Amino acid sequence: MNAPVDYILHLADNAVVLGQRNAEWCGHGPILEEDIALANVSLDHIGQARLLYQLAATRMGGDATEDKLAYFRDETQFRNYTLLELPHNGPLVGYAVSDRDYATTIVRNFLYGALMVLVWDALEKSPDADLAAIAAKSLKEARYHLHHAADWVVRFGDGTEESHKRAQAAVDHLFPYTEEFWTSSAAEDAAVAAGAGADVRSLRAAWDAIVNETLAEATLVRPQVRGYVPEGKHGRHSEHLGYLLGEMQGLARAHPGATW
Amino acid sequence: MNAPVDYILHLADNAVVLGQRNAEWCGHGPILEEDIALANVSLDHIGQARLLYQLAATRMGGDATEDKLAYFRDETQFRNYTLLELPHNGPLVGYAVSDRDYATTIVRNFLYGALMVLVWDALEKSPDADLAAIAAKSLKEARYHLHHAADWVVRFGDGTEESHKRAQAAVDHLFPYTEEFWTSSAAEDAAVAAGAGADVRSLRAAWDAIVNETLAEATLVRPQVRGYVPEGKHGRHSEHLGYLLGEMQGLARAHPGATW
Amino acid sequence: SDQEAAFEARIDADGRIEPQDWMPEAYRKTLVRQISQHAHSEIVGMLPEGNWISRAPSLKRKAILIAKVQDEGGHGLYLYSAAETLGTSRDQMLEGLHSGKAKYSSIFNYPTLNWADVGVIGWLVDGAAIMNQIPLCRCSYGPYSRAMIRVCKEESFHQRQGYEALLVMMQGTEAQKAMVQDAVNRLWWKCLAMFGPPDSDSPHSAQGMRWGIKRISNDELRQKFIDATVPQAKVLGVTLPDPDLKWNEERQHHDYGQIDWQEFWNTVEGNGPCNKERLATRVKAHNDGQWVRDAALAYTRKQQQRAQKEAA
Amino acid sequence: SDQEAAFEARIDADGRIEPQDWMPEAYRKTLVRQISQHAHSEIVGMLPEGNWISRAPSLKRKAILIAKVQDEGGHGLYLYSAAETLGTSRDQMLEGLHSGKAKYSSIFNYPTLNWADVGVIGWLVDGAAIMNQIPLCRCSYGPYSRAMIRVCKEESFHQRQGYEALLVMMQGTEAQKAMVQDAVNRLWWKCLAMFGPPDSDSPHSAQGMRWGIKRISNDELRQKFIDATVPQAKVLGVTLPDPDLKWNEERQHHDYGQIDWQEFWNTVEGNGPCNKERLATRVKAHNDGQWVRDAALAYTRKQQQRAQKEAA
Repeated sequence: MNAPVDYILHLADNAVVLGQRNAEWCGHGPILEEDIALANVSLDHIGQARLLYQLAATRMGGDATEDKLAYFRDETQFRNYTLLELPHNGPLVGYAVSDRDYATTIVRNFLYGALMVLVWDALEKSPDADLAAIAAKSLKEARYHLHHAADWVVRFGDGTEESHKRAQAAVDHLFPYTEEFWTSSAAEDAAVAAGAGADVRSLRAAWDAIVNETLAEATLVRPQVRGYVPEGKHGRHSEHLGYLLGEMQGLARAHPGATW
Repeated sequence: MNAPVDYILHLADNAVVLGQRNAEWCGHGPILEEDIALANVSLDHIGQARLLYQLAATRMGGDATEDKLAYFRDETQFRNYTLLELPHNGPLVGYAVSDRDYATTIVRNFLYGALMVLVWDALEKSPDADLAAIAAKSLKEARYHLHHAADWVVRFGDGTEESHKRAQAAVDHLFPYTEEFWTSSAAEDAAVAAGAGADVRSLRAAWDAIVNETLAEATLVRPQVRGYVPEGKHGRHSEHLGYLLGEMQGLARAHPGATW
Repeated sequence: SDQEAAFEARIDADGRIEPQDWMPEAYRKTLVRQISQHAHSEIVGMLPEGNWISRAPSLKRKAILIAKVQDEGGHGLYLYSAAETLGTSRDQMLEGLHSGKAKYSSIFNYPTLNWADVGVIGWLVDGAAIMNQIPLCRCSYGPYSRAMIRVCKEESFHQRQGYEALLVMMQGTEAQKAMVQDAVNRLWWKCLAMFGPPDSDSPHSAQGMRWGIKRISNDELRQKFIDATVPQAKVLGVTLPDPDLKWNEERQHHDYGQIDWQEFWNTVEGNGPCNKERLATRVKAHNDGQWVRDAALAYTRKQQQRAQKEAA
Repeated sequence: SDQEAAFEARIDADGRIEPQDWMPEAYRKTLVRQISQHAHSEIVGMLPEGNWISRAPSLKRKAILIAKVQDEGGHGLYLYSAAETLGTSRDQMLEGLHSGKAKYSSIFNYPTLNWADVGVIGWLVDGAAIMNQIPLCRCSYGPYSRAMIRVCKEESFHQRQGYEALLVMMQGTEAQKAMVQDAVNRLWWKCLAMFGPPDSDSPHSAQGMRWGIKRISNDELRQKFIDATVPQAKVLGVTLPDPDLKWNEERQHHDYGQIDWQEFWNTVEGNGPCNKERLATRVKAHNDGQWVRDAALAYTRKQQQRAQKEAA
């Protein structure tokens, strides 16, 4: 009845990658209160990742640890949604430097937050008691994340002309990546089959409702999506994850035996 | 009569770090011809670095190789001028993302190029025959680099109002870092004492002449400089080198035994 | 008309059309479209490989890669020049690229995800490009044919370099071998699609053949590429990810599986994994560089004015 | 005046001045300057430590560091609030910071060059800050004193966390120990300078003492810090980089070497290694965030208008 380790790693990788991204605003936020809020969101995600990696490590046994899983797995082993690894700007290749765009950050947190309030809510009832406990804690956090992001989506969409334009551009840029939510992966299928995971596809209507309602209030248009569907949860990522992990893992890997 | 290894490493580190920075423009230049020119400058620097590291490795013996020296030395072991590791933008901390500013790139290449035409010219006459041979080759390249950069400094300074402003800002930002050229380091002193190195301080007047002439033609003002003098060549760098080396060395370090 | 007859006669005699020669509008348009598309491919093609310059695992490979990407810029440069001889400016062509009207090779809309991608691009992508381009060295339009001779020569060099880099990796650690196989798995089918849709669906081919702009059909080139690549893959020790790939004794060619044309068209239409990133990156580089180009222009004008004043 | 007499009497009785109370202009100005400078230090101080968040070597340390930097933002927030009770807006104070008129602690103008810097900032920089700040918990201005009580409590927690992180590293590999020693070597003297110029050169102190804004002299605090730190360094196993540092039996204090005041003033005047980067980064964050703040304001106004319309 326990969720498979690969499924827990998928959840953990999502959390750590988005945690890493959100923390990039630390010291650079548009207003001090947001600097603090984003740090808080990041902290929640890092905390979720720690609990999930710890759970996975325990179940894997051997010499697996939280940090081995976060720091010593390669890009192709990471199972996060591609959406979460994108930098905080519009569509640009990995080595095209660009400023952080807060609209992109907020819209991503919104799209993912809308999913995770549903996922954690489902997992809270999982027969996998360890996972259910993590879900219960994470659900409260996800609700705050969604609330925070949705508030800003509305302010941006219904704020100034510029903020509307930026928010719509971020929505257009990021929406196609949400298609990955609804595709199946072996880890998710196994978790659902074991009765311990959330069937994400069954949450699509609820996600649509949350997203559509906020977009409508924000006077933003939900774009038509077609074409390529990202495959981050299968370990095939964008060009961005390599840079993110290179930075995140570099120091730990330079001192493989060390305790910190 | 040979130059000490530390001195060769200082020259090599300068070349590899600036080569790495200039290559960051590849695919992102302001005009195709400049994209190609910057790649060329970068290629020359990487080529210089290779010859210098090879020379150092031969003299060090043991298992030292060109790539061990470039990829497996830590930040504090790098002996490049701090000037060369700065990103292509104005004064911003390392994790403040910002766009590349071509004026910064060009002014840096100019300030360093003006030094290196003099250094390589002096080293061409070094009794260290291996180093002299590298210097002879590098001198030709440095002359081109200086010519290319100086041309653009003049175009920027005497171009549009915006280009003048950007060029002056880059000059103001970067000039203080050139103070490091004129301080002494153990490696340089030893090289000079051995009669095999260039006494950089003796080149200051000539450097001033080159720089002042071009700045005058560009109608740019040379700023007053005082305060902190960078110590990159002593292994104490800015916050930027860690990021640069992390990216540059990450893949090689992830596969320590591999041949490429 | 006489002009038209002379043009046709030159074409029939396998002669070269030069910029000052009369040519039909459709011929001119087709060439501008094809040459600028090719130039754009070189420029956009700098990005996926450029992605690995900063992380190249040895200085030698870094230098080779920078030189290669620089060559691509050079190809772009002389292809734009060749197209300019047809009366279209580089700015006009760039405007076509940036607005999304002009196309570039769809292969560059896939990400480079590990270092081996660089080698595989050299071996397979450049290999496929050469197959496509060698016939163009005999193209009827003089400047294009001369540009292609130069391009093909350098591309062949790149292809050998790419293959050599992969050979070294395949003699290396398990992780290195896995990288190569992973890159081949991701890129193989995209390379086959580079030859364009099956002959049965290919719209422009007949007229192109007639004008000597296109000389061999898509399917023929694709077959040629596969037949050439299979033994190279064997030497390398990688598996080409196609269970249907096998030698057909009767045809004296390799049979191969179905290409996913829907995915191909998706990407051509702008909805591949990296289309938006590639294009936005080019647009950003161009926009960010506006002040540099303005400065150069302003300075040149000032210099001219000064020269005139002195002369006066 | 009566007001003045009441104020003086309150000060003499070690009572608290509250926002609504009358106070001399000089007192108000001194407080605004000191509190905003302190708030700016918290905000700018987020940058050197923030520099290592993305690279923290374990998730636990990453979480601790994010939480710490977040706390600094929080300190900034309630210090700005305390200063606002004196009639100066946050925007005005930020304008002072961004224009270079207002100062912040010079220690943040030095770079963080290895991971151990994070621990050493906790142990020594926060340690020195606490020494400076504990007397301010009894400061005569109520809102400032209450803010400082909260700040000091959290700073003490950070200091212990920093010290603990260093203890772990000093029990680790040679490379880890070398990092700690390197960080201590770079930061020790800067920390001693944090207490400000010697009492003999310190301009504002007398009046500050009188008003209960400053309660212990620079040199006394510095000595206290050194005496407290030496045994901690011994436990840690690091060498404090001062050959003159030794216990003086007679004074019952540690003697110590000469601080490089010229370097200190250089940095205070804006010419330290990172002054320009720190300030430009804050200015950029502020400017880049303008559209966000504008959006929030515009939205609030729209909401108010809608509410008024409905009410009408």
